[in-house]
Amino acid sequence: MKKLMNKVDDIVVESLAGLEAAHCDLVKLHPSIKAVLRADAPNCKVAVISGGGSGHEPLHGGFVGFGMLDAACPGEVFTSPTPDQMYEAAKAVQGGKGVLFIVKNYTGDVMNFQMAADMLAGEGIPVAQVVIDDDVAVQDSLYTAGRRGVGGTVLAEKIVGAMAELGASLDEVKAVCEKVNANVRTMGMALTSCAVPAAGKPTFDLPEDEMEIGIGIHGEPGRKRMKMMSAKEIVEMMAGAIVNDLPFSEGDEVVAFVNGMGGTPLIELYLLYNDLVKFLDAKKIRIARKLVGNYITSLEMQGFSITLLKLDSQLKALWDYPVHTPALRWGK
Amino acid sequence: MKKLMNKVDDIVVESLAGLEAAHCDLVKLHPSIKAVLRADAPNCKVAVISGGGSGHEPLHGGFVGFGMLDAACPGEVFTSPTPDQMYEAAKAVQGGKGVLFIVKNYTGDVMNFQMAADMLAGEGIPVAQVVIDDDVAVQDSLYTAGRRGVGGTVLAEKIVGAMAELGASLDEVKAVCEKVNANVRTMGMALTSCAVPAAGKPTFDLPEDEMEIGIGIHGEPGRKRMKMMSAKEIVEMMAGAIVNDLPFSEGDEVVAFVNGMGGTPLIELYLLYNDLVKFLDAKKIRIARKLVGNYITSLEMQGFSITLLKLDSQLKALWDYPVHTPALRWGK
Amino acid sequence: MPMNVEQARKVFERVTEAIISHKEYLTELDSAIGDADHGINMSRGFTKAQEKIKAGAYTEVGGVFKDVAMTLMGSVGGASGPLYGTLFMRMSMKFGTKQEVDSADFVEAFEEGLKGILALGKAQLEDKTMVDALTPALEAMKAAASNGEDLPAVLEKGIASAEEGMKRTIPLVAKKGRASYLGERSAGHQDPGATSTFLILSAMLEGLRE
Amino acid sequence: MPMNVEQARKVFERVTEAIISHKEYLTELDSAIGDADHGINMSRGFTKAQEKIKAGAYTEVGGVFKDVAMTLMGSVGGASGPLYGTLFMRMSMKFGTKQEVDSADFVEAFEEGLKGILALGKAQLEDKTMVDALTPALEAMKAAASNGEDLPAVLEKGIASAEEGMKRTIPLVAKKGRASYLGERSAGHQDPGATSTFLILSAMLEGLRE
Ligand SMILES: Nc1ncnc2c1ncn2[C@@H]1O[C@H](COP(=O)(O)OP(=O)(O)O)[C@@H](O)[C@H]1O
Ligand SMILES: Nc1ncnc2c1ncn2[C@@H]1O[C@H](COP(=O)(O)OP(=O)(O)O)[C@@H](O)[C@H]1O
Ligand SMILES: [Mg+2]
Ligand SMILES: [Mg+2]
Ligand SMILES: [Mg+2]
Ligand SMILES: [Mg+2]
Repeated sequence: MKKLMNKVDDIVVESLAGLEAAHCDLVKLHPSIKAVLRADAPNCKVAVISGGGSGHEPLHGGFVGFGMLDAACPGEVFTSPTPDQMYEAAKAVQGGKGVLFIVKNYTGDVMNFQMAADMLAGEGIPVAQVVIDDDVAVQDSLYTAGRRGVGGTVLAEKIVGAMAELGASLDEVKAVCEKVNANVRTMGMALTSCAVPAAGKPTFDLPEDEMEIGIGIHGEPGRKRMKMMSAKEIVEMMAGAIVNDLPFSEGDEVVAFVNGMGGTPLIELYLLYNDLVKFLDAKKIRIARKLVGNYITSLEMQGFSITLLKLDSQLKALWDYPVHTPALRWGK
Repeated sequence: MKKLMNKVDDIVVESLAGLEAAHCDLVKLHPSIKAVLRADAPNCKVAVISGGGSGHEPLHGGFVGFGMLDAACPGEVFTSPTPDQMYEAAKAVQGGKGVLFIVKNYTGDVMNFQMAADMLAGEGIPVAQVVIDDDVAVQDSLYTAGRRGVGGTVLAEKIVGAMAELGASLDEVKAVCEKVNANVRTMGMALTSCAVPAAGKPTFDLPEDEMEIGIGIHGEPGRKRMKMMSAKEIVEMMAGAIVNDLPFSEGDEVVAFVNGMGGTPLIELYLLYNDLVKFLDAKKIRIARKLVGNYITSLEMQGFSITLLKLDSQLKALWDYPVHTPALRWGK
Repeated sequence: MPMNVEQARKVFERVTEAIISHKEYLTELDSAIGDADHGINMSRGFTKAQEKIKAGAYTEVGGVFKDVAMTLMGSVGGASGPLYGTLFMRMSMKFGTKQEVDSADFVEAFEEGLKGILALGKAQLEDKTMVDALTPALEAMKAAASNGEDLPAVLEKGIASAEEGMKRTIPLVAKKGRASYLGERSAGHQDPGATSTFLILSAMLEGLRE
Repeated sequence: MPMNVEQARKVFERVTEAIISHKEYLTELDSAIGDADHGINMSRGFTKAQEKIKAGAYTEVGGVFKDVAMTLMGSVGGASGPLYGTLFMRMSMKFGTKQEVDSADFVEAFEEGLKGILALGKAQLEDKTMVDALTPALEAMKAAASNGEDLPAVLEKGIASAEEGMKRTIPLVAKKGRASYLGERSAGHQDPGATSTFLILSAMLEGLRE
């Protein structure tokens, strides 16, 4: 394992310092805890806060700014942040209209955010939470941890951030987040493993001719291992599972999001997008909006995920609303 | 070697089709040759055209659009495009004010662009060329192929594109491009090799504890192989070589560009940017503008490059000018 | 032989050493069915907790447990941080102002702690989590304590049962935590959290016996 | 024995086969000191050229060479595309409207072609490029042709000298092309372009002899 780093324990803080230095017009770091805050917070709007393990950059810190997040709380690599981070970040950016936590569905994240929410509620700050669980690779069940939160989180943060920017109430902002979560589905795969810096070696080995299907974003093994296939076959398998799950049907308008896992070159992502367009064309599902690039990653893992979000006019308008963050920018 | 692809010979065209599908508001493909054209071309302005081997995405196709390129001509992976591509692309987008070719200094690119320029000149279309050669890793000499064109190309395309958008003449646009080239320096390194799809395996092997310093963007071996060092040491070595070369001095204002080679996660790029900020602070060189991300890549190679461009007020204004392309966007 | 403040400090010193020396092992287990960080998380947390209690002045056993709990919650992250944090926090609360705790106190507190873990994580027995080590450990300790055995003897029983519980996680298909995403593929691997539970209890006994 | 249109077609058929069967080898050489595509580029170009001339109807040898040249320029890319394109284009121009070319015609044309390569690429001898195989090949062929030897015999001499020239590139430090970026590290590797030159000449002779 080779990493461009200094001391392994300092990766997250040094990277955050770089993010702040590069984007000081948009973000600032919290003075005492690990959190990326919007430079012009607090605003008199609902504060939208997310967070989770590091190693998924630009998620979440790269999405702090106008029209998206007010704060992001990064944990260690692939490790949920601790409650004090969300608590302090919320106190720093909330402007009296309440706080929405966007939480990816992992046991650790859910528990740590819950603790922070309890702490804030104890001080009379209104807090709502939405747990994103869009991963169709995981069988859903009341008796398990449920589905993971993956690519849909990026779309949720964009849309919910716009809703908050427009001055909506905490209930309204929460409702839009739930609507996104109800209408978004994702599936991912990997060609290679990533290596957690502190672990010092790849999390799993994958033979030259195999791939992991149904991978998450933490270098955790996927649901099954298969022989390599063509891009077209992979896209059909993954998009097929997504479309059947919601289900998406003829005439639906969607955001099509092809996301790289960090180590996949853009030439491949656009090639995959091309196969996705063909697949959705055949199903008469219309791509009304798109996103192609590395937005929710697993360190240097090679692989990708497909996310589809069913749009209505409200979600479309919120998607188009201006956004200005280190990693996502339009209309401004 | 695992790639997300269908037939190896179709990678470039399928990826271009994906780019067009994703960004049809900005770009369109040429009907008969491999070229990415600005959707609203021709315009009554100087046409700025670049091109080169594929595998460096988003360069160049991702930079076609308002305020940057009018056309990009992609060759096969790491192989210069052929003269007919530049010839046809120029004919399709030029609006009578002439054509500027921005050429990276590689023997193949230089010869193929030259042939296209001759063909266009033969038809009375004014053509100028600027060869970018910003790589300080390569010793310059009249008797060799000279320095390579690398990261500086991205900055040149941005700035020159703005100049053309403002309605400058071909001579003026060319002069700005030459000014950028005269004031920009780059150095790169790699942790891993990439694999040319048609070759089917990594171009070189690099032991677990070594890195290649002075790497180009084609998976070609670098100038020397060294034992791994810390990010700080690597940044100091590379930025030191850059600063001494121009030289950059106390009080200079620069664009600082930390570029990933395709397989380097953003968490590392921001960490490297943090080390670069410290290095330049100590030298009292002021970062007036910045760019951090994967902009000129070598397929899935892990590694990065540092580019510094000395700014004056003209270049700064051109840098800030709005740009709207698939991969670079601000102010619009 | 009850446990006093000094012994509680010793107990966590040994626990920290055990976690640090098993850092790679726990991470390895987490690589197979999780995200390769359990050893890293636990080491980070206990190293911090150790610094904290080394510097602290305590008059009550609960004070030591509370500082450990707070530090774990504030530095481990992940699933294990809040869970172990809750265990020790609930234990500290149950210990109240006691300057010494005997085997009955300990078991009572441990039961409270486990209740906290169950409330927070909602895992059931055989979901392939730390609960599969904690639950049998509690049962065994309860029985021993009600027979009037002293704390070391009680812990010894708990450790033996925790070890069995830990090993019984191997064939299980995970229902909670990250391993659950693997479905059937999670079978055949020992749960990292159940393993750290066993290590913690073992190290506690070591610390007590010094 | 001069070369007519049919033989010219055969010649390029053999050249195409030789390039395709050495695709991996040439790419391998280019991996060491370049960007691992020389075999790929050349195969792509000659495969296309082969399709073109197979379908074409020619009355002049120069017509075959011209179509090869145009196809290489329009499909190879990289450094080798324009260079080999220029070689065959200049040769075709020199052949003019000849329906057959003898050894003197061939050598004269080859000299023109090499001049074109030198003008375009500006390489000198010992810069570690295809020029290091082309130049000695030309010298040897010139000598043989002026002795009145026929085309196969002339080519045979050219091939032997090209091979020597190709091998002499091994210790050289590259001054032109991508390998020059390696500086001293380029020494110890055979130049891919010099190697393809040797392969092309060898295959030409094969085609002629059929
Ligand atoms: N809901 C739960 N209830 C009890 N224990 C759990 C639960 N979810 C996970 N665990 C335990 O946590 C361990 C994983 O801890 P760790 O790797 O530190 O956190 P994460 O899974 O967030 O990376 C698992 O091995 C399991 O024993
Ligand atoms: N300036 C030059 N003059 C003559 N031959 C050259 C020159 N530059 C490169 N070559 C030849 O081209 C070969 C490389 O061709 P190829 O790999 O197809 O192109 P590229 O270097 O653009 O990838 C080199 O091995 C060398 O023989
Ligand atoms: Mg974790
Ligand atoms: Mg090439
Ligand atoms: Mg874990
Ligand atoms: Mg090459």
